[in-house]
Amino acid sequence: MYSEKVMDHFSNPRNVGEIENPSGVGMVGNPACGDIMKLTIKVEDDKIADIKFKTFGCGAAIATSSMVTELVMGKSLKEAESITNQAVAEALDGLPPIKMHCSNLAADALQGALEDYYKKSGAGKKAGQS
Amino acid sequence: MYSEKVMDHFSNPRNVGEIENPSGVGMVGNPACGDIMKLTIKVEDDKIADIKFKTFGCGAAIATSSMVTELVMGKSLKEAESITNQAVAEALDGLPPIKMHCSNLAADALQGALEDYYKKSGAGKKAGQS
Amino acid sequence: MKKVYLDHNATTPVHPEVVDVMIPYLKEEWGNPSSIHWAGRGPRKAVEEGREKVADLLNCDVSEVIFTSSGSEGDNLAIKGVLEANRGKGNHIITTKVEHPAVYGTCKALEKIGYKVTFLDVDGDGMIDLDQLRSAITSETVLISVMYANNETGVIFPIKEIAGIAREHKVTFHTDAVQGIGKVPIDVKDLNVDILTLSGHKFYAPKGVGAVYLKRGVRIQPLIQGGHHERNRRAGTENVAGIVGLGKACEIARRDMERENEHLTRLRGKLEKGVQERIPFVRIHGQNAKRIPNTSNIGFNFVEGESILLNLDMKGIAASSGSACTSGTLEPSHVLVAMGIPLEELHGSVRFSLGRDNVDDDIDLVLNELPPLVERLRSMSPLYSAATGKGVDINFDTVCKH
Amino acid sequence: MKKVYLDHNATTPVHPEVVDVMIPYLKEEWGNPSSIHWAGRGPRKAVEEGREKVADLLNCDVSEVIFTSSGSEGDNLAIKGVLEANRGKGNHIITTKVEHPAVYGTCKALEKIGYKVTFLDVDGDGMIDLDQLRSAITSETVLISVMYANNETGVIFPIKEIAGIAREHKVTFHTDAVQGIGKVPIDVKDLNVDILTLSGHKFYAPKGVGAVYLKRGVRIQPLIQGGHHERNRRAGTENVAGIVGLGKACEIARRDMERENEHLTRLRGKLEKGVQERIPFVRIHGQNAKRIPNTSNIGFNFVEGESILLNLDMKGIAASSGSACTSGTLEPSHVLVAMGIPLEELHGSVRFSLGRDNVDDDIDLVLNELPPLVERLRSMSPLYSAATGKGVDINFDTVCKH
Ligand SMILES: Cc1ncc(COP(=O)(O)O)c(C=O)c1O
Ligand SMILES: Cc1ncc(COP(=O)(O)O)c(C=O)c1O
Repeated sequence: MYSEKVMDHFSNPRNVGEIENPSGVGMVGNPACGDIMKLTIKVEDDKIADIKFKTFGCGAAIATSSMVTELVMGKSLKEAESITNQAVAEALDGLPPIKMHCSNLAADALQGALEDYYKKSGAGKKAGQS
Repeated sequence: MYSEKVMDHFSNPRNVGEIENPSGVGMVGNPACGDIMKLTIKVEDDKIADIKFKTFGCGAAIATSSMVTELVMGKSLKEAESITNQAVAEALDGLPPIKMHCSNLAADALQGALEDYYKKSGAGKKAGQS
Repeated sequence: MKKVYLDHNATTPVHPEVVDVMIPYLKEEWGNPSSIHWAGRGPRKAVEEGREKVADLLNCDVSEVIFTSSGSEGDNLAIKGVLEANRGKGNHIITTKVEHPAVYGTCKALEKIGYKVTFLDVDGDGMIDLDQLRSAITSETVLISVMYANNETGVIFPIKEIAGIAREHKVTFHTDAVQGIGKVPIDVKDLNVDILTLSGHKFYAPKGVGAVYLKRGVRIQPLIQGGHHERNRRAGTENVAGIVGLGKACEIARRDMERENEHLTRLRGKLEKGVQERIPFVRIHGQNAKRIPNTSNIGFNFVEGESILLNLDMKGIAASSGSACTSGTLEPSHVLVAMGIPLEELHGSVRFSLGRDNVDDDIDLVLNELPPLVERLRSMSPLYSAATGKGVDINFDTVCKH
Repeated sequence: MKKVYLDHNATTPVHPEVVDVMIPYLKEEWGNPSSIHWAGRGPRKAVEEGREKVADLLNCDVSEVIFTSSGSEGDNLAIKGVLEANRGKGNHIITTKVEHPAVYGTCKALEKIGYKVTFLDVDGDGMIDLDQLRSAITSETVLISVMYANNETGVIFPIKEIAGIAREHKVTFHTDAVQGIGKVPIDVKDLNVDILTLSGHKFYAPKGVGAVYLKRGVRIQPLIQGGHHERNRRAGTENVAGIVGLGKACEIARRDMERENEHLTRLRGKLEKGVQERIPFVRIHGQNAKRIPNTSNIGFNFVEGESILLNLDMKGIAASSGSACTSGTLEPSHVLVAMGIPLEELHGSVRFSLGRDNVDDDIDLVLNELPPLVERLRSMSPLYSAATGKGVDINFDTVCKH
């Protein structure tokens, strides 16, 4: 059902946890699949200095959460903004069709965390606009 | 499907043929099953001195024809009159249910032959009535 | 005693290669294909591989294959499924007078609950008239169902033309190809049919498994509702071993069909020639039509079919009269009736249907056994003596009062 | 790696004795049971012997057994067959909110085309209220369908009482006994049900075969129409090998049931006690109801079921979440929803369903692997940190906007 990459991220998820005093928090959920993701980020010098997730959810939900943290760790906010759910799925060598629209919400959580950061820091909606 | 007795009468049918100048002829048919039976009898001294059949039909039709000739050969007309399709089937150790009401017409042919004989000989409808 | 099986249209032996690939799915890989754990993985893969093999034989996409339990289920799914999906759009079905009971009986039953059904006539060779088909189509017509090849006579219908006519009138077209699949090349894309039914046990797969080709975009309502199996088109835990067997049978059919066809055509020719040479008053039904290569329906005038079959059986030869699937009824074959075969001949028809394991010896046995056997039965038949001038002139009409 | 199969409600291994009796019907006795010649005789006898064994298990007459291809087909036959046979007499069905999709989904689909369906509630233990059932019956009610035992929780329904109520109101009563047959003694005469569905692969017969008990005199319309098989109640060439296997499985069930029951009851007790001792925040669903002895549905709060299953699978342990038959949907289990289980717990439910080959070691493995695995997942769960005071207070309602 799941690709090897999905199973790898599911069994050895990267960056699990919650950052204390995060720069931004993103939280999304989908009751149909029973997935809830919480991402916390630490922003330093317009970069994602740290990112951690906690996820309640199926294999796809946990793997996409893990993957998104790996994808943006150390990246610029601009680069982070460009991450989509689709990109996360591709980085995992794909997801079963039924999971694509359901448990693949990690990028949404990331965008939520970024927005939270911009709001808190009064930095405007987009990194480039500050 | 068929009892051993049926198969015996089917493979070695008794009294096949047509009697020349018969005392009576009986013929019955059922287009649904595709059965036609023709019985010819020779009556002597109120007894069935000879009986022969020709049958176009399935295994049950041929076996019942053969059996009926065996049952009445040499018997009195009165005894012959009492033969029913049911009795023929029983003498064959039974027939498949679906064949009971269809290919089991030999006794009807016999009764037809008897009536034909009575008519021709002016002997009245029943042997006893003559 | 030597056994000769000439009833392959009733069912076929399971091919040894088919049995071999099935057994692991009974013994070791018995999991549920829907299970996400280890036990489900092998079976799931097996089902999808089976689907690929069916799709390869039919030349369609895997998503267009629905597994069923039999040809009858497939026919019912196709017919009732299309009608349900077209509720309110029309209630007229067109089919033929020579369909298998799974189509014919289903349509008869639908008539009873208010559907209108046109049963197309066939001519003496078992062939329909495309003009009659065309003129039968109305704005109410939602389904045309015409079999690929007739199970009793082997006659092949012009499916591509019929599909064209159906398409022209935007009517869904189903073909019951149970007797065609595995015997002749059938390419659903080329034929352009919407729905096609096949049954495993007619071409060396086991009983209990079949499939329906459903062209992408054609809507049907499932017959068996429930779980999400078969993309919501047929609920129920998959018959994995059966599906594996069906897949293998499709693979074998593709591989061997051409060779088998030649082989069967030759043997059937030998049988028909031999019978015609040795036995008077016989007729081969559908002989002038295009036929699948394995089927020969022979009418032996003046004798009844079952009594021929019983005699053949006593010699180890298995054949059938009409459709084995319809034994249990005593009605004369509706197929031969529709072809206008007279009662005397129709009741004496025997279907020989050949298969891959038959050899020349088998046919020789039939040609040796059949003539004396038919002669013996004829000598017992009041119709024969009448017809040959050795008895009174009788026929069904003069005798039957039922 | 040691493999432990705890998903017997999804499907069971085929019993070796069952495989053994089936193989001859693939290899040698492949004939069509309807054929009158030699090839049909063995298969015909085998089908009738299989029927006797099913009848023996159910305590009914052989004429009351109809072979099908699956539990889903049986449920569809029962429900649609009764409705069709009662056309014009009424259009109301009563069933429950916890039926298997083969009943539940079928009834939902029937609702869409105009039937009225009452879905009875269940309480927190998964049990219906007989008074609600009684008051739901109207003059329009033609069918009551209540499952014998629930596939997800194992909860057993009071079928005899329900059958009594149905009889009082002259309503036909069907029970889907797919999860009961083979596990607990079921006597259709004693229960006095009209129709009962069973499926072979749930009790060590192969996939692709099932049966319906139809009480003499109860009228249904066939789902699959065509040939005269199964006394005109189910067309299609019989799955002979499958039927032989089903018969054997019934024979084995009668022989071994009592012993198996004790065995399974003990192992399940050990599992449930062990889990409750070792893992906090768990609940056993339906624990207060009467249950079939093999099934345990455990809710692990704060974690999601699939992620537990994947982890178990990595340790060789096969279990399932809800019904394996319904994977392919992502909806939470309608059974647990109907029981009022809160979302957090319901998404974390796992079904362990035991079978005849399970041993103490299997349960020990689960009891060793499960606690750390649940703990690890909980440590990743934002719900757990919230609930245990180590995070913000979140739940489904505050997060989900979809
Ligand atoms: C209660 C119940 N009914 C019906 C079915 C359907 O059975 P099958 O998969 O044989 O169609 C199942 C199987 O999951 C079941 O558990
Ligand atoms: C043309 C045709 N259609 C349908 C069927 C039914 O197939 P099954 O017996 O697999 O249900 C048959 C088999 O006799 C057939 O010959």
